[in-house]
Amino acid sequence: MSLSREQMAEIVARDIPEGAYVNLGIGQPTMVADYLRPDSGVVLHTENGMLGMGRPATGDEIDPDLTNAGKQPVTELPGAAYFHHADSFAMMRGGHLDVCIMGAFQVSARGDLANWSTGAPDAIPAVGGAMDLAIGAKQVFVMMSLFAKDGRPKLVPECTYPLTGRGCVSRVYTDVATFSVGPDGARIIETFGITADELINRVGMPLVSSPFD
Amino acid sequence: MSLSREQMAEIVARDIPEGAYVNLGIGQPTMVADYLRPDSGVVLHTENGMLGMGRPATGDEIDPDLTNAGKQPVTELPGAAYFHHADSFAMMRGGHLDVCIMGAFQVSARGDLANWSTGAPDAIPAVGGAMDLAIGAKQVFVMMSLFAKDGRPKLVPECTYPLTGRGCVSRVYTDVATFSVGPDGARIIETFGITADELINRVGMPLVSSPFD
Amino acid sequence: MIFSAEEAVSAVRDGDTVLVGGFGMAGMPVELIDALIEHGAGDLTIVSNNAGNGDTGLAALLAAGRVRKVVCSFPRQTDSWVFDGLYRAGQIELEVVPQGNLAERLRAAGAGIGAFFSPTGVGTPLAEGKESRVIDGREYLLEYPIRGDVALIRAHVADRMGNLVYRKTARNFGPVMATAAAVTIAQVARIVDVGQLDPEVIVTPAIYVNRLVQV
Amino acid sequence: MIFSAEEAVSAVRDGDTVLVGGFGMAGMPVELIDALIEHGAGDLTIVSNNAGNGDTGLAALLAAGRVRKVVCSFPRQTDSWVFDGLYRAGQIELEVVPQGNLAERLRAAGAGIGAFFSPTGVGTPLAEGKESRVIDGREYLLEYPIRGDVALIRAHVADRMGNLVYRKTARNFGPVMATAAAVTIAQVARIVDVGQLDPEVIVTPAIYVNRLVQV
Repeated sequence: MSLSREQMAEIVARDIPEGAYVNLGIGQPTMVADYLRPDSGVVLHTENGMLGMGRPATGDEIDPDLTNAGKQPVTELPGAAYFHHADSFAMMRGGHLDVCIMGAFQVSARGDLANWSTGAPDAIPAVGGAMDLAIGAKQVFVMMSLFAKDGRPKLVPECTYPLTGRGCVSRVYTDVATFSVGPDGARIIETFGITADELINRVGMPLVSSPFD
Repeated sequence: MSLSREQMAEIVARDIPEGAYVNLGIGQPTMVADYLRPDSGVVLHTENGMLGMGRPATGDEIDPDLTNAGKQPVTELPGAAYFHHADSFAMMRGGHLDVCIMGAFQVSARGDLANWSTGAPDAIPAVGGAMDLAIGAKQVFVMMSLFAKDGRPKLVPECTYPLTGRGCVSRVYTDVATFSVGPDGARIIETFGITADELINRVGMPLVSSPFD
Repeated sequence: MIFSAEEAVSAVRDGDTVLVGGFGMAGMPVELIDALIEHGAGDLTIVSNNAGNGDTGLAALLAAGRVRKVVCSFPRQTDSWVFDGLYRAGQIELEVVPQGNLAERLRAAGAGIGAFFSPTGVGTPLAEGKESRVIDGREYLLEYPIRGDVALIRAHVADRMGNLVYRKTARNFGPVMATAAAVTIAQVARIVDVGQLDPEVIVTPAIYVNRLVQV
Repeated sequence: MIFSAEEAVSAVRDGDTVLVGGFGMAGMPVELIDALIEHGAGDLTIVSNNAGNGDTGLAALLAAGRVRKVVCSFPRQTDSWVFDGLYRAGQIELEVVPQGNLAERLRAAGAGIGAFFSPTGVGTPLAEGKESRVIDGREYLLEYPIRGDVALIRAHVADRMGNLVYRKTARNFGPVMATAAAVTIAQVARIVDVGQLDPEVIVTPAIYVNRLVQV
């Protein structure tokens, strides 16, 4: 049985090392926060200028001066620190974040990431911090459904959508399998409700199956 | 009669606009602070990381964590701010200081500055913040005796000592005259105890005399 | 140093590049933008993270036809219909800049850096036309400073000299934009006497601030 | 996170580049340097504003023969006899870097900048061998990042996570060096519980700090 979004978030959370500094991208990746153990020591970075971001703010906690990168109100944890945008992106681009988790339109077997534009001719381009996050963190994890609505795999030999970053993704968490990607190509780490053979067949490109599978 | 160092400092102080942000170089330029009127609103920058530097600290005021660029203990004025070295030099190099006052070995008629090295073959090179100050402030004023101990003028057609900065000086305050320097050459603004003709003769290069002289 | 919003924004002239702080509403200098609309300067280039939301603030400035070009990282939002309409009608120029390059290019302008090799955008469509160079085995793109004629920012508290402190994530672009403009105008919730702010905690020193507006 | 000085500096290995904070004695991590001398690592490159004063601290490290090269802005001081002697005897290398370039090159290392065009040093002997470029009518020199294997800095107060605040002009190089090294070791006067430092006033966030030493 394929994974729910919640189960995917739980699996990603499990793979974040204790004490890591982590940026959770807008959308599905923010769900990972719900599955981080409070004693994990994981510190969340939000690129609008904060380390030590807490859970979403509700009711009286809501403060228009305290939001995440998705502009949603959030809370502050003990040990938090605020800084301006140049310092925040220097932190990211300088390689100080341990893990960044992002959504994607496509990821290539070698770790190219496409998540900012579908390249549609009438689309208004908008990139935000995606390209900085892609190249900045020590490890970039992608969370996505493995297949698009039209059934086409989003893990591909070569991205057809415009790139966000080149060779930057190391791990891809999907609803039916987890993969490592990189210079040696895509490798299946774990499958969910599907055999490795079926997976290879449906993705339609070479995948190395992990010895642990 | 030529000017004392104190008189030179007083004249420089007189030419600093109200409310200016000013960096006073190590040595003789620090004396300028003694002649700034308290109500002038002039704010002193010290490149080790402070705006709003006060007078030298004495007695119990001395705090090893509060020094000027010459590593002498100083005091803090109301409205002061501390910042780190990259921010301090960004402030300087970004052209935000109104005036910087420095000593010099030589200044050329077009405003080249030589004040960091005599080029002696056995000298240990040491530059500190001189090159950053030279190119950073909106205006660089030099304070120096016009003649070296051997009698040679320090205002020259071309610097023979290694440069600190090119075409960066706008005004030169000396014991016997004040000059403007720049793309149009050196011009006498004011003389002290010497006629313009004598001055031109002793400096040994063309000098334009100001109409106000 | 202390002005009304109307007086303060009179520094903006037709054709100016105006840096506008804020990330969403956090740090957005709403009252200064309103005064700028009232002031009437046009043919502006606006540098900001977004291109306006709803019908107020930057969106209202755009709707009033005062903006020739927007330089931002993320113009397309659920409520960016004013920008969307102008863009699709070919009535506004857009330069999309990755958020980190936007911040760093503003910093470069304030810090006197002529240009810098950035790691962001390599291999992407935004690399087109940019000089690239491999340094120590990694590819970079050359990025140039973004300077403003005027910066409009929002801080939390100022002293009468112009020293500023911010509040939480509303700090965002304010401190870098303040360094990158010829004239920086800060709207603040409170102005205190000189000496009332701890010198250790000032984020934007007064040297970067030209005009204060209390709102 | 909290170590003895001896344990902390055991991160330094022979041949490392070590960034050492401080401007004069303000911000100088004296106890960490003493521990480094005790530790015995050699063949070091030291990046610091000066090259040691008197016979203690950096001067003692130099005197112990542990330093191959010094990268600094101002080695020559009235009491820099240890460095002077080694230099004149040809026993130590020196790279003189203008103070602003030193700070900005350290920042570039921490910020992922591949190189940057600096306005400082143009037309001077320190421009020799450097790539120059005219941008917008002004000449600049290309400067590269300075990375450290280890940074030794001194701050004022830390919390147990490693967030740091500094004191007055002792702040100087600490915050930039903390970003530029693989391992940053901070000596502080006091360590407080997490939550005791105001998030608005933290100068070095804990992400940049690997080891704390209370002295």
